[in-house]
Amino acid sequence: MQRLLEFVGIDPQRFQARWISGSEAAKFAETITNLTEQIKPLGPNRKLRDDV
Amino acid sequence: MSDPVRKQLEAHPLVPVVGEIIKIVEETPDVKTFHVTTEHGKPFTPMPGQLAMLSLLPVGEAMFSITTQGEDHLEFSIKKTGMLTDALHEAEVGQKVGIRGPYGNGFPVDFCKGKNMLFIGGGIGLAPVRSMIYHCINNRDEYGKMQIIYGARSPQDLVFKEDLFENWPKVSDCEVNVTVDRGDDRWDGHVGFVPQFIEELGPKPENTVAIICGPPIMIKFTLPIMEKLGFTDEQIITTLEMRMKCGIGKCGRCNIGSCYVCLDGPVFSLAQLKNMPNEY
Amino acid sequence: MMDLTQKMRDKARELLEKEEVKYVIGWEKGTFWYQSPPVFISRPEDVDKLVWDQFCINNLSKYLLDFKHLEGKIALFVKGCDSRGINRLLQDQQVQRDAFIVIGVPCPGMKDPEKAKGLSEDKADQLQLAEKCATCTTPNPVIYDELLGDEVAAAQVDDVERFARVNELEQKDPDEKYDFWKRQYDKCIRCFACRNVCPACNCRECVFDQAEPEWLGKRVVSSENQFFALTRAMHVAGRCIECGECERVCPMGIPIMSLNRKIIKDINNLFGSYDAGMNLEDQPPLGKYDVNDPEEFM
Amino acid sequence: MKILNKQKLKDLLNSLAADATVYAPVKQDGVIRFQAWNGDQEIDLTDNALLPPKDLLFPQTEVMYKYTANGMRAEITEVAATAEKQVIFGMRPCDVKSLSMMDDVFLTKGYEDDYYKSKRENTVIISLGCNEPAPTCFCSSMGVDMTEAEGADVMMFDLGDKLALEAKTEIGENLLASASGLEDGSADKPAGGQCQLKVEPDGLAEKLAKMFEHPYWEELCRKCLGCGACTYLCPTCHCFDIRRKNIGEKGFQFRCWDSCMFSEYTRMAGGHNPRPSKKERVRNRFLHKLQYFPERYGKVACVGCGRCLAKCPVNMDITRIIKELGEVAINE
Repeated sequence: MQRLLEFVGIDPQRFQARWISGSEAAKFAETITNLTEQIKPLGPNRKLRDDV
Repeated sequence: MSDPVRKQLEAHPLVPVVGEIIKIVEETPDVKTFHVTTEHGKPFTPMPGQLAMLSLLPVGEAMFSITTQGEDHLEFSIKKTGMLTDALHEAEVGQKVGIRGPYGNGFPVDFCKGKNMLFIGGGIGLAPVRSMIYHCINNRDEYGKMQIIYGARSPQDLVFKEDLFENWPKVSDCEVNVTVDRGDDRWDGHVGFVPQFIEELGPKPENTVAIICGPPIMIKFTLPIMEKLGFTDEQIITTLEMRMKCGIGKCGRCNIGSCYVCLDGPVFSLAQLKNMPNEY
Repeated sequence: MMDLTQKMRDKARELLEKEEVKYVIGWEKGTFWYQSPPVFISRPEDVDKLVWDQFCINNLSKYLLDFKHLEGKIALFVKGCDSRGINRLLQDQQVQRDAFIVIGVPCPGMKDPEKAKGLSEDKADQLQLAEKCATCTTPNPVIYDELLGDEVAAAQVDDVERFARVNELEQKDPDEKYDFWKRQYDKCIRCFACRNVCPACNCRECVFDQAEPEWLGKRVVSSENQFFALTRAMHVAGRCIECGECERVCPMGIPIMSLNRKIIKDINNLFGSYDAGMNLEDQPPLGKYDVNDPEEFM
Repeated sequence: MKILNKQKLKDLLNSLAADATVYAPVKQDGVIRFQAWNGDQEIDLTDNALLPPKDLLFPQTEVMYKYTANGMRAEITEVAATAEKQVIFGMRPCDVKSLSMMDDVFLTKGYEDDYYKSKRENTVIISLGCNEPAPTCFCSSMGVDMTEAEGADVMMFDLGDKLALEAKTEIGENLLASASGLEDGSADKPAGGQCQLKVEPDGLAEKLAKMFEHPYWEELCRKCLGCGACTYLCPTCHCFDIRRKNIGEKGFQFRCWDSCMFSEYTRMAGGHNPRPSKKERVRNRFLHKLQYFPERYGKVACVGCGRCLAKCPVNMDITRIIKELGEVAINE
């Protein structure tokens, strides 16, 4: 999926897939924190959006 | 029709007027009757049998028959069958709704004048017929004998119980016959399917118009019995349901042959239906 | 090819006369000389409608789904690519193998009917192969009950050629890629021809048809069109048999196969070389688990 | 009559674009479509556009009104505004003729569709006569005159390196009077081309009225894929769906093209579908064009543009179907 999104011009950093079990709260929080940090500098996404 | 509503619907026939649910009556576990009005009062004065588009703006829009009307409101009896009707059943008094209409041809009131009226309904199918029953009650001297034959799956599935057991039997020269497919401990009325019930009651075809509405399976078995009793195709009138989106004969999906149910229906005589392709 | 046409007719006549099958699905001549659309023959006297020429481009395997509930068998002719569609449907457990008879026809590659428009018939030989046939590696049917004619030699198509369009697009920078695909899918009118022709699109109810919940909005706008494109590509990932029908039938000329081939290329890189629909034994890489699978998402 | 040297086409379009949006056939990514003129596109007048310009009057997706809704509250905040002026440049006579059918649907039988009407009234049509019909064209059988498009404001002819323009209405005259790049002149009107495909639709509607249960439909439907390409490319197909999109409290109601070829088109909330299979849907499409529309509006809903048969993945050919329908025996 990540590769396909990259292929259609979406920054692969904007999409991540992680396998997190329901019991892995810490891993979930860590993943989200990291992802947010990585995404912030990229700015708002303008792709795959409509003009309206 | 109230003037502001008429003007708006003329200018933008596909844009609803915003109205409000002012009363909700629980008829059965899955049927509720909604009383709807607008700030201009009753949005329009439909003929019995006509339809209206009712919407919950964020959920969707669908065509419903107008069950009856009061001085200042319209009534819709709606069974839970999909996303919109589920949402409507969640709604409470005060809920804003969209409404546009009225659509279609109603029951042929002039054709029926002076005749005996036989109403046959099954399940939620009594909802559209009820508008005509009330029309006859309100203009009682213009119509002959009234007979209402109604059936539902079980006693708790009977709609309009107050009408069936209290109001309508009191109307002069009006016979009400109710049956259920399966009774329960408290049910002391008739048990059996509508078609057989009709056969037992044996209504007379002379100078009579029969208005039938119910599930397809009921209609299928009722028609041969009507024929046996001597009713002609012209004497049998029914009202159809089709998927509708626009209500004004443009969007294309409710056609049966070259008829559009929303404009040319939903009321058809059996004679008309037999001339149309069997695709409904 | 004339010879094979006769063999097809004979075979069809035999099957229908012996009442072994109710229908034979093949190709017939269409409106123009460069069209050979599908035909369904149910009477022995109609078998002369069948033809085998350079324009039998339609993949007939998908039609098996229309006959799922037929009492009695059907027979159909398959080219190499079509036969991979049969394996697709069998592997997806959409059809029963004993419900139909497969008659294989080796295929030298079909000509491009779009390029033939407006040409006179005597120019037929100068026509190029259809794009979907130019990089074909399986001209001979891989599953059949009977094979008519002699096998043809498979062209040597290497990955450079097969993924040429993918490689070219991969070189672009992200904004160029996005502009390219946005422009392509802004053309999409959402007629669903690509889905309806695809043997890998065999769900009983397609997500794109579901109104509740409405996964795909019905507005024909950039976001919904691209969502449709990417979702469909992922749904056939690892199952696309590269018959190229989606791209051929697209009235708007969207290069759909570039999306599918991109996924195929990645799957080959990640899970080892795999060609969908080549046989019934190999499981699709995305349909099985192996301890050695790459784990970049863990 | 006015003459335009094709080299000055841009001048003409620029001047037309001064007070209206001009739509002209542009080839982009392999497809000729009507696009808004931005001053710098390659106009392609060779073949007819792949998509008819019906979407300029009846867009594939069109916002109808906006609303806000939250819990019990709901309010319609905005109804789509009236259309702005537009000029359609290079519309073929077949497509111009299709507008008479669209007008029948959207403007007659008791209700006027305000969205369509507003666009229709604000549209000026410059029609391009056809000298060289495509192999798939059969408009001459459907009552189209390739040199005279009834309903066009200006009729235009391709003279090779020049175009001849002739005003047909007052609006057309005013338009040409103020446009640049034109010279006064005269030219012989080129004769229209010849269609290779011919059909004979007369009397078919009456026959079809007796053919609803005919086994022909069972045979015909088999190869159909059930995609909507034919309906979406058809200049006379007009079916639409009404849906909505919610974003938080706000939302809008829109309509979008729909196709009678899709299975969910007639499926009702309870699950009942009066046209459950390919057979009923294919039959409805052809009966609608050839019988129901004539019964309702007095004309066949086909202009012979040939788009459906050019693009159908399985060569469902309406000309062949008309011929076969004319020939099959019916038991009365």
